[in-house]
Order: sequence, then structure tokens, then C-alpha cells
Amino acid sequence: MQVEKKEFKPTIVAFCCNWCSYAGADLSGTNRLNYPANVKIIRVPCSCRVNPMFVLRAFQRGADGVIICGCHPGDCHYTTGNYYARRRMTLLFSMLDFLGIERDRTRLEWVSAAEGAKFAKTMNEFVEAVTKLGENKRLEDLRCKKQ
Amino acid sequence: MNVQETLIPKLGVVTDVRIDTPDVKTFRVNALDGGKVFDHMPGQCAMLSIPGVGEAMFSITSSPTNTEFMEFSIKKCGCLTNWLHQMEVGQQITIRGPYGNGFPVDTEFKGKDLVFVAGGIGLAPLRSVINYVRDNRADYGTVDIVYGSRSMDDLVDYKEIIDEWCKEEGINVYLTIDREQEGWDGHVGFVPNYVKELGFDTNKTVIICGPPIMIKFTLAGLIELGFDKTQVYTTMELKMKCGVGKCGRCNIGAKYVCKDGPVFRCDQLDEMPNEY
Amino acid sequence: MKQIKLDSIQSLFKALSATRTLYLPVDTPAGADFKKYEDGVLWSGALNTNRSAKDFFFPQTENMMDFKVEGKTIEIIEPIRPDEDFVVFGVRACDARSFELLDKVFLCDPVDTYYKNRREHGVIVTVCCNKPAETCFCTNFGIDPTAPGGDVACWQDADTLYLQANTEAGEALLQSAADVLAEADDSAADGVKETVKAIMAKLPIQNLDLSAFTEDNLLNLFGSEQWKKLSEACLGCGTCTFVCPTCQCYDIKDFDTGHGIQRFRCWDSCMYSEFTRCAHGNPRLSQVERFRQRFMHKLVYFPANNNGDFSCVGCGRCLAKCPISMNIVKVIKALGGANE
Amino acid sequence: MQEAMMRRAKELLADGTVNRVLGWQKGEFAYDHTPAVFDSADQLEQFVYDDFTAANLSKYLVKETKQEGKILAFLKPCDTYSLNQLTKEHRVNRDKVYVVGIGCEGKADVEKIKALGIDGILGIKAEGDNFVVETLYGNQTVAKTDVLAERCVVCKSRKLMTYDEILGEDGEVINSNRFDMVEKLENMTADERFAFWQNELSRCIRCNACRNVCPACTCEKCVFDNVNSGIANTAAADSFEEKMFHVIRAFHVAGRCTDCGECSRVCPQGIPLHLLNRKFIKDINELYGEYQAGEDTDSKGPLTNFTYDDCEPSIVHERGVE
Repeated sequence: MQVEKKEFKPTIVAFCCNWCSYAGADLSGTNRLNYPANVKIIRVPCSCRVNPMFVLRAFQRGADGVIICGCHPGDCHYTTGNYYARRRMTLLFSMLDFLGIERDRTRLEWVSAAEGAKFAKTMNEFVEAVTKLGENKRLEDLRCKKQ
Repeated sequence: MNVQETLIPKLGVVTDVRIDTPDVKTFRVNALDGGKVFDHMPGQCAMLSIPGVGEAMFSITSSPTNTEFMEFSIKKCGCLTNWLHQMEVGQQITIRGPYGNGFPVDTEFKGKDLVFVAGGIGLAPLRSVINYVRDNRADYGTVDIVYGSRSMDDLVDYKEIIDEWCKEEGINVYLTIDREQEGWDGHVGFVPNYVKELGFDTNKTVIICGPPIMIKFTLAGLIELGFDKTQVYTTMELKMKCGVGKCGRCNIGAKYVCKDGPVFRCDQLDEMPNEY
Repeated sequence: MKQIKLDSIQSLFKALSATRTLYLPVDTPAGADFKKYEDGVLWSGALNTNRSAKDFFFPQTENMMDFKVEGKTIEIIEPIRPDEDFVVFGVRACDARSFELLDKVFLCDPVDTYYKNRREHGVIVTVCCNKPAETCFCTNFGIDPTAPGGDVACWQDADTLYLQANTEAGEALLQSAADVLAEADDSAADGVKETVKAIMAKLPIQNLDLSAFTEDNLLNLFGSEQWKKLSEACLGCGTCTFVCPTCQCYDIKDFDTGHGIQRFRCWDSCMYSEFTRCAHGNPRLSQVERFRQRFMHKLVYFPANNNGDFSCVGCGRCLAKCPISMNIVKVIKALGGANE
Repeated sequence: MQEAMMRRAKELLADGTVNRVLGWQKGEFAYDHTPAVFDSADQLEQFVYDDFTAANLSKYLVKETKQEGKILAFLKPCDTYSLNQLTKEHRVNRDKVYVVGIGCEGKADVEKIKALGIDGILGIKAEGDNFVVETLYGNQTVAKTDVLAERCVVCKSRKLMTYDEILGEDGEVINSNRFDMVEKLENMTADERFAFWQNELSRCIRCNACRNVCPACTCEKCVFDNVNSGIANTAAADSFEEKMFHVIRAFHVAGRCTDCGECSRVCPQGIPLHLLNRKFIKDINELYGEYQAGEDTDSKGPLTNFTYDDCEPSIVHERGVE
């Protein structure tokens, strides 16, 4: 019997800032713009709320890609949060790269509340990039895999 | 017996939840097909767990003579107990045991006059013995129960104490609360002082359970009254994981509380390092 | 007694691994460790492995059971027991003794079936230490490195390995490799034994006075003023515990996999601050108490419960690995009385 | 040197400048020295200092400066970086430490000496570019480069960053090649890097020695010990948890790590943990400007700071090998 190979649909976790990208996601919805349903949005009060551990735990729990969306530099609701987030995530992504984790599994994008179209485009691009990489194998926790 | 049988728990189901005090609830646990999950001796403990939350040791508060179900009086004080307090009737839990040595009800206690001294949630392990003694009344002498708590709202099993224990012949119940309170006409004061005031006959056997500080001062008071440490029993509690003396954390000196305890005679405690 | 030339030792490994999995010490960039034998894997000549051999019977993590929780109901799923037969080659006398000590804990009533199951599936082949180091002090605990025990004991000289079965399982193992083994005189390894004994006699810590560590002396030792000084530099890490062949404390934990709960057990260390912490507090609040617990357990509590056998085999791993070089030998010398 | 240090310690104890001395105590062998606090001239007879006294004493000062009185601490150059960083973070009360800075020419790694087949070590002496190792079987001369601890081979600085007085000679900041190995890894392919770290980190036994010895890890309660954090564990049950622990630990000390190398020194499994820290240091230097933690006590750390025109994380794509 031939088993039909199932098309790989990555699980994406998107940490979205409450003040911009989360609203941007809303806007892209009301504008009927499509982005894949396998993007799971987690609302955070600011992109700088995202602890590096959140990113790792998302991978542990089965994410194939993690994207963090925040306000454009200069527009942070808390004035400077995203500047800190930028440094942190740069170093974290670089470290993951150093460990040999594929670079395209992590991304940081600035998406404002008015950029519904950019949100959808970003997500589409990211999902495509992660789909190309295939399943997350290097940061997986075998216990969390469904048998 | 092997660990496969003991570390892998059985399933129980909560069949009744009684609110005793603002932070103590008593849970009735049955096997899935009714009846008890296992038999036990007074003073023995069981490991209760909610998978994913944690597992901890609790003393079985119901008497072995109760053949229908087991009861656990649990005070809300940590992660697991918080969770347990949210349980409703019908919730399944895992349960394994019984663990520990239990009180020597069939040996040293036989034929003796017994004094029970309890403070707060410390009544939970003693209730098992008290009810066992009540159900085998002929085997034991007089029974005195001194029970104290912070306030009258914090007295565990108040209804049972008033409706059953107080009314039974040969049982004297002495209740006390720490501070004056409206609606309370009983004794006010700390348990150790009350025990001294009551001045029990020194040929009686004493069983104490409560906060460490209460045990310490009650014991000192009893010795002042002329009691010997060999007449006084208490029950201990430390962090446990396995319940069978192998995981290595509940030891006091060379003794494991889960296996060699939790019931110790006070003269035995003297031979153990003071690390509890 | 059997023998095989060292230059054809690979044929022995091949024969042993034909019917079961073979583990043996292999060199890594940082010391030796037990690895599975595959073609071309070389046996390390190191005196001892970084980690002890206890992993084979008491692995660092082990799944105990799974739960499926749905609403108010719980389902318990027991794990499949590993039934792989294996042989551990190259165990030293100290580690071989450690199994006997672990047996006392895990095989006493109630029997730990997880451990017992592994124990029944494993065959131990020991090898006499040719070059004991200054950190070795097994002789203090009645261990003779020239009679390393196990199911099969081996001795090695310049070009030959001599093998002697000690148990039925060992006989069977040697039988399975009979094709590559030659007969040897029973006294063939005597020369090696004499050489090793001569080296042992010259090593520094062979005469520790352990007489003070008795149950009667428990409270005195517990109350000793020395613990504070001894534990002063202790970092509270678990290195000594985890490299120790006899440390057996464990933790039981639940892990939420997202589709069920896994209950597993893993090594734990009495040196860790959280080891005894529970809702009502922690009886061992500072490192002094935790440090004391570890050594009191090895030298007093364990012997009190096990006919006077100390829970140390003198393998010297903690001497080599402790980040601040505090170890059981220093504790014994400080508290042992006549060692002063 | 040892004699001079003992003499000075006794003087400072006698004149009441300090009431305790933080140093190293003789062990069983010639090389297993234990950090210790001495509070009398008598106890100081056990004091030892030689080319095996490697432990960084700065972290002990967190605890010690909470005690009554001033403590004398003998610090090597790398230890002074750690002390500065701890002072900056208000973990150590600098006023309660009397620092005697001691010059350092690099410490010997006893494992490396033993690996050369040298047994029965009784002592060690530095002579120019060599160590003379005294053994039961006579003296043996070995090249320093062969037996120096890894962190000393690529020593970044022999200059004392903070001290109240100096014994011996102060050195200079060295233009070292400590990032060579990081660079080598960066130039590997992602697959090779993954294989490298998988092999190294899989040996981790989660003994926490790296964390507990680290002078930058001084949290009252570590997130990996906090049962409420959801990631507390005493053993890595999956290879993910090994990576998680070391990445997060390195991240938590990023910008604060002085590269003292204690983590790799104490690792019982010989995992080159310093490479993770050095990767962060190298990235910080390259992306946000040269920064050396522990150089001073008042500058802002790179992760508690920013500029408006910092690079975007996508810069990772432009660097090194995919």
C-alpha cells in the first residue's frame, strides 16, 4: 500500500505587540487579506516582553518557525521597548545560528497597526520560507511530538 | 511488594468535598468501582497526585474501620494543594500507598489511656486513630482530646467533634482557640499551656500532632508534668518523592520518614539529628 | 581462564556484540565515557570514565509512566520495559562494587522493578586497573582492584587480555565468544596482579581511618563544628553527586507533552537548594546542611542501614572533578579522628 | 609569591585593616587547592598560592561582604574583572573588600599535565616559557603552551582592573586571539556547527557547576531552580533541554560575562562552554562596539543600552556561513 505523503504545513508562532502588529493582524483580517491559518498569534504587551526563553519554548512545543512583530523603531508605546528587543533578538538569532539552527526559522519584523497588508505579506513570506526548511528537527523536543 | 506496584499509582475518584475551614477541605476518595482503593493503618499516608501538577504525601484522616471510603483533610498551602482545592466531585486523582509505619494501635496503645493533642490541621492524622479507638472501644482506656486552633473557624472536623466525639462516653474533648472570639464560650489560649493546665495523669500515653513549635512546647510541658518521652508519640512530615525510602530526601539522620516513620516516639527523636 | 591477544581484541568485541549490545569505555575529547560498540570503535585505556557505570542500571532520566487526562478522568499508561540484553565491558573494581551498593537500595523491599529489570538484562565484564592513580582509594572500602568482580573479570598485560568467568551469566558470555578465545593457565594473570598490588601499596590515600564513622557516633559527627569550614567553599553544584557511582537520589517529575503527561524520574542531588524544599519550608536551608547530608549519608547513615557498608567505593571521581576540590577524602581526614 | 602573600595577609590581619582573608587552602595533592576564608595567622599556615590556584574568588565576595568587617581578597587579573562587574551590579560591597591584586602569568591545567603522562605531581614552578613539574620520579620540564589552561592560552588581559595594592607585577591588556575558535565555528556550515554542538552539549549532565561557579550568575533564585518557571529541572530529559539551558544561561550573562573561563574550567564533562559566552562577546563587539565587561564599574551594559541606528536582526543572514 502506498502511503500518500502529506503536504508539510509548518506551525508558526507569531509574538505580536498589542499596540501595533496585533492590530495590524486585525486589519489584515478586516481587509480580507489572506495569511495562512497555521500562524498562531500570541499577543504580548511589547516586543520587548518576548523573553528569549519564549522563543525556545515555542520551538520545544512544536513550532517550526517563530516570528516577533513589534512597532517600528521610534513608535514604541513604551518609548524604547523595541530598541531593546532589537538588540536581544539580534543576539539570540545569532546564537541560534551559531548552534546550527536554520536562520530562516526566526525573524523579527516591524509592523504598525496601519500595515494590514504588510502583516499578511510578512506572514506569507515567512510561512513560505519555513515550509521550504521543512519540519523543525534541530530544536525539537521528542517528547512533544505526537506519535 | 515491588516498586512497580507502588510507584505506579491507582486511580481514585473524589466522591465528596467538605469545606472544613477557609483553607482546609476534606475529600472523600473511592476506587473507580466504589469501595476503598486500599486498606491502611491509622497514621499511615498516601501519595495523591494530579498528573502534570505534582504528587505529595498526605495522611489518611479516615479510620481503617471505615470500609466504604478514605478521607483526606488537606490544607491549601502550595501548588498541588491549591489545585486539589479546586477539585469537584467526580474528579479522578491518582493515589498510591499506604506508606509509613502508622501508630502502634495494636501493640503499645492497647489497653492504655490515651491523650490526643492536636493543633490546626494536625488533627488530620490523629482523627484516624481517634475514630479507630472509638470503633474498638473495649481495647483502650480513657480518651482525652485536646484540640486547638487559631480561631473557631479554623477547627477542622468541628461538626464531627461536637456531634459525635463530645457525646460519646469515656471521651473528654477539650477545645481551645488562640484568641478571644465572638460566639466562642470555650477555652482561650495556646495548646501547650492548656495541656499543662489540664495536668493529665502521668500514666497516660500522649499522641501529638501540630505545628513544630506547638509540639516542642507541649512536649516540654508534658515533661514538666512528669511524663516520660517514651510515653509520647508524634508524627512527622518532610518532602517526599518516592514514599519507599529510595529517593533519598525525607531522611532525618539514618531514618526515612516515609518508611521508618512518620510516627516516632519522642525518645527516638532524641537519637536523631535535629534536622526537621 | 581464557585469553586473547590485545591486537585481536576487536574480534572479541565483535563476538560479544553479535548477540547483545556491547558498551565499553571510549575516548572523547574530554576523557573517556561508555559508548555503544560499533565497528571500529576503540576501547579506551583510561583508568576511569567521566561518568560512572551506574547509568546502565539507573539512567539519568527514565520514563515511568504516561497519563492521559481528559476532563475529570485520568488514564494511566504503563511504559514498555526495555528488554535489550547488554554487556558492559571495561568496568573497574570500584564501579563493580557500586552495583552491589545500589542493589542494597533498589533491590530491598519494595523492589524497584525499573532497576531490577535492567540489572537482569546486563552482564558486567570488569577489567583490573593496570595503573591506579593517586586519587584511587578503593582499598579503604575493602575493594581489591586486582579482583575486580563482575560476571567476568579481566586482567591485561603488555599484549594479552585474560578473562575469568565469575558467574553463570559470565560463563555463558565467554561461551558465546569461545571461537576467539584461547585457554590460559589459571595463574596467567598473577604477574599483573602483583604489579598492581605493588603500585597500590605506594599510593598516598590507602590508609584512611574510618573508625569514627559509626552509628553510635552519629550525633557527635552531625554536630561537629567542622562542617561549616568544610562546606565553606562548596558551590552547591551537583558534580560530585552525578559523577558518583553510588549516589542514587532521584526526583519524580511530570512533563506536559501537549498530548499527555509523562511522569519520569531523574537523578537529583542533595547538594541542590531545592532538594528538600516543600510548601512548609526547607529543613536544609544552607549549604552547610546540604553538604553535611551528603557526607553523613555516605559515611554514617548508609552504613547504619546496611550492615556497616560505606556508600563510597573510592573511585576518585569527585577528587578529580569537584570545581573547588573539596571531597570525601578531605571530609574523612577532618572528621575521622586518627587521620588528623 | 606565596610567602609574600602570607606575610602581607598576616600584617593586614594584625593591624586590623581586615578581619578575614580570602584565599586558597592546600589540598590532598599538589594541585587540588580549595578556596577558603582564613581568620587567623595560624590558619594562614594552610594558605597556598602557585600555578595551580586557578579558582576565581570574586563570587565568594557576594556572600563575604555581607559579613561583619572587611575582608582581604587576593585577586588575579581575571578575578578583578569579575569583581568590578559585581560591584557595578551592586552584588558586592566594594568598601568591605581589601583587594590585593596579584600578577598572573597563566595557570597550569593539571589534566593537561597528566595527559602528558606525568604522574605523582608534587609541585610546579614557572620558569620562563616552561613549567618545571616536580614529581615523585624527578623534575619534568614542559612547555607552558602545552599545559596552560585554555583560558590562559588566549588570555585577554593581565592587567589588574581594581586593587588596593599590588603584589608582583601588573600586566597589560593583551591583544589575544581568543575569538579564533568562535570564528572557526562561524566559518563552518550550519550542519557542521549543529553536529559540533550536538556532540558537545549531549555530554552535559546538568550538574550546574558552570552556573554555580559563574561570577555573573548571582541570582538569589535561578530560573532553572524555580519550580514555577516551568523549566526547572535537575536533568535534561531531552536534548532540547541541554540546548535550552546553555543558550539561556549564556544569554542571561551576555554583556556581563567577563570571559573569566570558570565555566569551562569546572565542567566535569569538558564542554567548551566559554565558546557560547565568547560568541555573544564577539557579536556585541562587532555590532555594538567594543565592550569589555568588568573594565569599569559605571558603564552601561550593551543589553541595557541601545542606539537608534542599531542593526536589524536580519544581519544574521549577512554574516558567516549559512
